[in-house]
Amino acid sequence: MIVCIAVVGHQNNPLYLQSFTEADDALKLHHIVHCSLDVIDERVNNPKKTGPTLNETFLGLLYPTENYKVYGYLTNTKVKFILVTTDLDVRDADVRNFFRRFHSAYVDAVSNPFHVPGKKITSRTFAERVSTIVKSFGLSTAV
Amino acid sequence: MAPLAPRTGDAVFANVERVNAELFTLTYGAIVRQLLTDLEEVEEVNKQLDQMGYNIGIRLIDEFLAKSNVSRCVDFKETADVIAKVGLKMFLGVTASVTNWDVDGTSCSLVLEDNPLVDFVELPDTCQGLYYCNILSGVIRGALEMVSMKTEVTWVRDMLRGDDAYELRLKLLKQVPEEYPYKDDE
Amino acid sequence: MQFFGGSDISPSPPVATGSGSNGHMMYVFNRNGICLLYREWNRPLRTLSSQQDHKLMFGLLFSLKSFTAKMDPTSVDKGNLGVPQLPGQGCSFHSFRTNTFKLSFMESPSGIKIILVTNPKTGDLRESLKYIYNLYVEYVVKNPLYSPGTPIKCELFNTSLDQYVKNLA
Amino acid sequence: MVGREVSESCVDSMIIEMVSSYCDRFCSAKPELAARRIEAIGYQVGLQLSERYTMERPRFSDHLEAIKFICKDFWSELFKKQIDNLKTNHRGTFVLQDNRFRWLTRMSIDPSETNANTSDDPSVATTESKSAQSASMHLYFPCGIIRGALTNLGIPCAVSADMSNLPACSFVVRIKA
Repeated sequence: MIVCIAVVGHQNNPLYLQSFTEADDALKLHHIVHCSLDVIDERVNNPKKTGPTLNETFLGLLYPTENYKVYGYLTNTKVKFILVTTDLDVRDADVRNFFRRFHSAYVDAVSNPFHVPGKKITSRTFAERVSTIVKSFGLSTAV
Repeated sequence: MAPLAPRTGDAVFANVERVNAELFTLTYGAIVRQLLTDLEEVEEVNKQLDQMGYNIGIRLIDEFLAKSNVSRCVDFKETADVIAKVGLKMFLGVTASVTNWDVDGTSCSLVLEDNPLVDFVELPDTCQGLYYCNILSGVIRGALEMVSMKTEVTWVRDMLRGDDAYELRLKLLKQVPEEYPYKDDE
Repeated sequence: MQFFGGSDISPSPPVATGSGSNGHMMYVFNRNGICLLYREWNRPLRTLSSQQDHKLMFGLLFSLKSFTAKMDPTSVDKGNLGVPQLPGQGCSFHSFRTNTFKLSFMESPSGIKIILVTNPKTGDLRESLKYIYNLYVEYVVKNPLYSPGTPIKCELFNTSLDQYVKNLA
Repeated sequence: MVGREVSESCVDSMIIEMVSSYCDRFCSAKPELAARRIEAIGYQVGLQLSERYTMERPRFSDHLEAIKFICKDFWSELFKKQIDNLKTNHRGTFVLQDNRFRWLTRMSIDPSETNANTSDDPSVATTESKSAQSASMHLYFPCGIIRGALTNLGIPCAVSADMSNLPACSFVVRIKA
């Protein structure tokens, strides 16, 4: 299950953060997201020279904690997406598929003429789309 | 030589040069946002969008006539149909349905379910008075004026404001025949 | 027939087999009677000022349209002579010929009038006038520097028009 | 929504009207202000388009790669052709030349003014003709698009344009250090 999803701007400014748990662990999730930013910077600035993955937007598993797995994605426009899940047995393809759909929802949200670049995304349509994508996570790799 | 029959909307749209709608949609959005910043008052933005549409309409009418082979615009009912099925299709790639005629046949509604101007758009709470698509009503008004029909075009329903469709009300005010423009003083 | 299908403007104009110099002059008027363009290729005799010339031409067409509609034996409803008509209303004339020249005329429902004066032996020019109307749309109306209703000063239009008229049969 | 199209005239006439509204109505007395507003509209469009057109593509590793993207994929999406020639001084200035810039293909300058300019009168020759001036107003929008796109790709820059030979046009990108 996805417990948290975050969008962070190129100056590490939060653009969107949504948790999907009932539990009161918002603080903990924020902390995880925050820590993952450093991991992303680290990855991007010191890329492993391993052929095809160089400069790929999908950054893969950033780090595992006891209870969570954290995945990252960095767009060409230097915006970071962070996914926190409690599933410990996650297929890479599912995560990639998730980010692809999430990216497309994000791009439509910032195409709204009233969205101010660098400001938080407040769109209801975006929130609904994200919730749909989150719910269908891992259910099918199609689409 | 018989005059050529008017073309269908699909045929004309297939023959005109087309571009990716994203550029159109985003450019219009950026114009609306800039106008809101520069003009401050939402009412004034509505007015200017309508004016811009009018100016566009008086340009587009000749391209429409040249490419659609429409040779007469005498009957208002026929004209409304042509706008809905050929005009909108040729430029925006969408069609409208014509409904709600009044008894005199001088006013009707154009109902659009879809419209490329509004892709991605969500109105913020501060812009509730904005008629986002007001440029479109201006275009129709301008184009009709060039074919001698003075009209009033207003928005009745707007999906950006929570309605279930986009509905434009067209009202024919008068048909203005062409007058001899010179004074007979020579 | 299709005009301007591709990205480059390379239409196939209707019948252009002549060997040149058939065209005498051309006028374009808008719905307000403003002469947007007067172009002359071959007109040795000029007796009027251009302003008078344009006004007479416009007046001639206006009256002729009115007369032809009034005379129309096939139509029941006709207004009084001189009563203005709506675009597309009544019958419409498209050319007349004298022993020395032929005048061809088209009017769009938006009131754009194109008048081409040619050699009297010239054939039917209705398609050619439509083609010129398309040139007007492409090079005048779509020229970002042109304001509707003002005199046409577009090099691209003049060049393509001259080229086309030169080859009219 | 994928693949939706509109007629090219929709875009063209909207841009023409936007430029003339700002030049002749909203900022008629202040051409510099009109230019800034038109550029700002282009900037927002460029920002959003770069977001859309870089989806599903690896990140660019340097400035040159991003500029090449503008010249090829980005330009093709907008104008169905690529930039014809890219030059650089290797010190942060790039010149993108389009030999037939789509938004200028139907633009024609008043021939009588052109004649006046080639006359012997030196006072005429030095001042730009009026139509050349209003023609240049139409370039702030594409300049804004390029600047918006590059800025969003992490390359802050200034963009200017030159169109001395219609319908060719050169865009000069100066990257800010």
